[in-house]
Amino acid sequence: MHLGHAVDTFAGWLSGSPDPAWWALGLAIALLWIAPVLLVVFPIAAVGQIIERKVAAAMQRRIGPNTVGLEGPLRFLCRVLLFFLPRARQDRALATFCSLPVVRPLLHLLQRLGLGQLVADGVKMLGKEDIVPAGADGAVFRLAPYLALSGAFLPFAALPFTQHIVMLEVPVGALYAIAVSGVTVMALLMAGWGSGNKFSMLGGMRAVAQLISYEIPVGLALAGVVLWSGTMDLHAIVAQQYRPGVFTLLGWNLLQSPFLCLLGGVLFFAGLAECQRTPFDMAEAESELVSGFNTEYSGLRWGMFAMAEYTEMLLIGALLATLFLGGYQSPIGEQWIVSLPVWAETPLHLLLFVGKFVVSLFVMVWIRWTLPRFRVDQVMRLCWLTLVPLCLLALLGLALTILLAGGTTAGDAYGRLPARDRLDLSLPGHLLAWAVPLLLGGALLWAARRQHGQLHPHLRQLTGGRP
Amino acid sequence: MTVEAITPSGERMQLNLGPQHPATHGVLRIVIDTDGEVVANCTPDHGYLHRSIEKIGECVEYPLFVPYTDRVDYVCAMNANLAYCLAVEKLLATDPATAVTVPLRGECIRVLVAELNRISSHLIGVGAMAMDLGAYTPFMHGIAQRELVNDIFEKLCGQRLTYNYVTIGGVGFDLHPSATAEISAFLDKFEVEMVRFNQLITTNAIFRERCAGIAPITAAEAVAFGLVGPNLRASGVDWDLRRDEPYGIYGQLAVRVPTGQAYAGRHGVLGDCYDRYVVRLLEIQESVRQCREVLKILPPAAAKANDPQGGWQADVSKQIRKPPKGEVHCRTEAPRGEMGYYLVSDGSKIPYRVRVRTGSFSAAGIFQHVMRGIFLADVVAVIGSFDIVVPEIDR
Amino acid sequence: MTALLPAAIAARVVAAFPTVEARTSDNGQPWLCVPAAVVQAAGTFLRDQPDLAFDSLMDLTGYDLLKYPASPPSDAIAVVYLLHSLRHRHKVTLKVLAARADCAVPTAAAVWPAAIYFEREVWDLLGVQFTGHPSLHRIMCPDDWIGHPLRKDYLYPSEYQGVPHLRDGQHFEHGPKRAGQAIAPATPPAAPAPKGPA
Amino acid sequence: MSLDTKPGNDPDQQIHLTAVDEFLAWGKENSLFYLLFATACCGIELMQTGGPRYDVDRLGMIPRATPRQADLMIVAGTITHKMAGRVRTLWEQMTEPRWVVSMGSCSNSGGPFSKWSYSVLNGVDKYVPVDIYIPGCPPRPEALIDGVMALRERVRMYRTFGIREREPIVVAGGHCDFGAHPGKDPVTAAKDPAGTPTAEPKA
Repeated sequence: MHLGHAVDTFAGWLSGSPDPAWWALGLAIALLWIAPVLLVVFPIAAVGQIIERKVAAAMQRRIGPNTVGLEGPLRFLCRVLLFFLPRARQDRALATFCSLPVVRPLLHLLQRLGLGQLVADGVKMLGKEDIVPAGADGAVFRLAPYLALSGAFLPFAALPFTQHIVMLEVPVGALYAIAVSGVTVMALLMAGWGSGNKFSMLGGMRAVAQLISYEIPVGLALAGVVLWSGTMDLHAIVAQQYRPGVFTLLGWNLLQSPFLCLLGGVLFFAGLAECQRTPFDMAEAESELVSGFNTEYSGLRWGMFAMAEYTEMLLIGALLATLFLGGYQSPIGEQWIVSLPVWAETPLHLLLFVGKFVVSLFVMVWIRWTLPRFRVDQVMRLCWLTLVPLCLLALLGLALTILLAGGTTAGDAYGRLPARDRLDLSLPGHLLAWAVPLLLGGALLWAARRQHGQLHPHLRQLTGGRP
Repeated sequence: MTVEAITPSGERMQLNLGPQHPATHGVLRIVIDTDGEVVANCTPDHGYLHRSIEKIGECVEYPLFVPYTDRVDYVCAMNANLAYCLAVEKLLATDPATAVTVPLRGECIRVLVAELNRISSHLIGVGAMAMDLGAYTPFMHGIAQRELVNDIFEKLCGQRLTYNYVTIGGVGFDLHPSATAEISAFLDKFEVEMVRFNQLITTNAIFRERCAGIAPITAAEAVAFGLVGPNLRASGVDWDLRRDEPYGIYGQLAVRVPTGQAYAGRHGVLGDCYDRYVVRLLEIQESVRQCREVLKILPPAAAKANDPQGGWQADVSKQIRKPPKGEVHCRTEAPRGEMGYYLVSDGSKIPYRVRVRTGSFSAAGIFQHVMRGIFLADVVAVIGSFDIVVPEIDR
Repeated sequence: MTALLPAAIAARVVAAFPTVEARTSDNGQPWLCVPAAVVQAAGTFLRDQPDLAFDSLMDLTGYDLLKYPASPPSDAIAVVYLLHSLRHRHKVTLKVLAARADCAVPTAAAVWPAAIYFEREVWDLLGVQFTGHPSLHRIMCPDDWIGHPLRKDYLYPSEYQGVPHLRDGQHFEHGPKRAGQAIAPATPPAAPAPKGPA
Repeated sequence: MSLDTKPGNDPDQQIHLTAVDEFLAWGKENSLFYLLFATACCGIELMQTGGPRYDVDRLGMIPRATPRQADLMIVAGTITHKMAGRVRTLWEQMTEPRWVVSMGSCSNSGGPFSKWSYSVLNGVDKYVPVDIYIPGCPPRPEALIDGVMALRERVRMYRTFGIREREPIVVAGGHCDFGAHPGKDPVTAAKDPAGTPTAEPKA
């Protein structure tokens, strides 16, 4: 049962007849169907900007936004709701409301967490002058932010938030997600070209080069999971990662095979490059290109680009969770959750899924504020000379593992029976499947470290002995 | 691969880096001919912060020019004051009648504040280079340490950035009683912080990759283009004015001079961006050691300011009104290299000509020679590695 | 690595270039008065001789002798070369007294590349034309600046591109009458002071 | 939440805003992105103000590199005649609700260089209309934050939909008139001299 049934029943209930009228259907779609994106992803992407500033401040021994409370919006609501009272009385009413025992600490907490700052930034962007530079290509300049936002939100349609909440139940969910997220490439190029400014043009060209080349590793990482689970339907992939017993964690794809573990890492870093986060953010490199492709954007259009960037980060986190970290399943005690009734199980699963991609958002922010950024040729070399070969190696390893474990018998149509069910590896088999790749990888890493990691003796003196 | 082959002149465009740009450390403008990624040629454009300090030198009496020397290099104002005051004392010393002897405690305080300011100046230089390459956190940690140095200087002379503290004949005020304890406490805490700073950025693989082998400068080129200070020592030239032409009490201190040795490992070349970066970090360690040494030989304070042993400021009011006629050239080791003053006096109490030669000026002179055929992203790394301060170039 | 005394250096240079004259300044600092024609040859000589090896140009600057109280008062512009040898650790000062009318000095950029920027500054602030300089144009003042500020007879501009230099008609009442800072007569503003960059 | 009067804010200037104006003004006041425009010594103090100890990020102020996304231009440092045209261009490229804070005596009135320097512009208000003057050379970070607090007074009275007046107020109290400086009235003075499309911010 997925949201589509819920929308039909709700529309039918609204219009009173099994065949719902057009307005009832529209209202149902507006309320129910886009709920996962509108009520879950959009606010978290907005809060993401404050998470970034607070985490950055914490890492830089600063405090971050904490003085902006919510008195502005509250005063506005008070003016609107209590319109019949004079202003002085309205202010006094607001003051009493704010000093209620529960409300006061809550407002104080929200202020300290920076929620007020989030609202203030949004409100300021509303009032900002929205200009299109004279030399710019108007239509392209105006359309770019909307394309960037759509490219970031569309893939969420196929991702299962919980067993019942998914917007688009398609058998090829994985392929759909990757295909649709290609729109942002075009949006960045349009922004770069549309701004009519040399710095934006450079930023746009760099963004296109980077995004296109990093879609290959993301695609290959996805192909690895599809090869392993035998299907592209995200629901089936998540369902397969369930393993009865206390630690459902062991069923996750990430821990099934070292090659899948490698593909998970590649997906995360290639995902970082997809949303131009440091160390891959030369497209909007602050210090070189002033602000890259969004140099000319101001006000709400720039806000849309920022929202698209954070939604893209959440998308990468969601893809990683769905494909490798067991989607909405909890690491421990999934048995108990599955046995709960639907109205209790769904919020728990939703919370787990959201928790996973908020953790990945935090890791991305953490990486952004520690690492410097790559140069353009280093990014390309990293993609084509390291990530893609690693992905191919992992795919080869996965195929060998499945073959050695007798996964596919002659004449057996591929994909009917997921490889994992046919994989009855005994203990020595599992050891072999893990030991050989780990040894191989360890040797590779040790050789690379010996060649690259040579620190000059004086540097040890600087870093107190530990590199 | 000649530059012409990489970017045929037909496809080039002119790009303006500055005068207001996050990476140009102030108002320096560089016009870059590039095809988008590789820089074919760059012509720096200076003068946006030309405040005519040398002309003011001809309008203002000797002691009144000291606040303007702060503004020649505001990141290390103490060293700038010291350079000018030493030059005037050397001018007065050419005529035995007007010679000035600075009390020993004054000399020790001068070296102490100069080395402390060198630490805070290198912190900005090193932090800004990391920020230009995208790492914001090290810059913030550097600024946090700088605040502690500012506190010490503020208690000493009331100002945080432009101190007007070193005067002709000594220093303006004596150390406050708790100064030595505070400074040694700061030095101990600071060394732990620097280890964490280096672990965060210096040995970071991406940072090393971005700086290794970029714009290497050979020793001969460095000397020919007049590079000085850390930029010169990074090319392997073992030359430091504090050791080779000692002034003040530097003769009594054991000055160790770190030089560049291709620190970046595999891709590293002698005299590249990474060497200049690491030489500054090693110099910070040297400065900490020298501060501790000075704290050990600091004589106790005497009642009178011009007491030869414990005093801090000799009385120069008579000599400074009738300086000897003639000229003098005196140079000191500022954090950005040799800061040399060429004073011409016509016997009146106002100098006839004050000429300041600074390290950043020659560093800017080598930009055009160095930035051929490198990437656009590396232009930012090269500017950061020279640690230029714009008023030093424009004066 | 033997540091020569200034007298020995002067003797070597005078021996090689008879037109060079060894002098000392009023407070006893020795310097060599080099005629403009010989500057490049003397420079290469000082740099290439193994026992002299003046490879480092410490500073190249200049000053206007107009108001300097010398016995035969001269209005020349002195261009000063401060040289230093890293190998032998000894110094020498060369001066070229360029006539005020058409002060032209051959460039030293070929001998020491550091001189490129120094000479551009001396041209900008003192108006000494360095013949043969790769790109001699102003380095400090804007390109359309009038006059050379460090000359002793330089008058301060009353406005730049229509914007008055001083604040609201203020003038240098007790300002720097010293060193010739009298203010140039303000050009009558034909149009109302146009704003912003020309 | 009465508007406590600060120097330069005489009581009869209290104006009543509509609820929406008040709400938008609250948003602008609490999220002033300042343009990264550090020319000289005050620039270092500006960095220290953004640093860990004083941290203007607490007040919602983050530095932006491009004038398009900045609401507030803090002119930190000396403006010479050669640079003045660029300051004007940057100000024109900023998007509308924009304010200018002149930090340090160099940009207020030429500071230590006002009398003897031939190349320093005596006061940036000859080129751009200044809202807040902060004295000091360089002013302490606390003075800069106090100046920003005074600016927030003015931002709080910003009418998004009504007519707007601009009157410079000096943080140190007392309204001192700086004489008829051409930069005072933005509307008449702000004709675009070059008239060229601002295709490329000369940033």
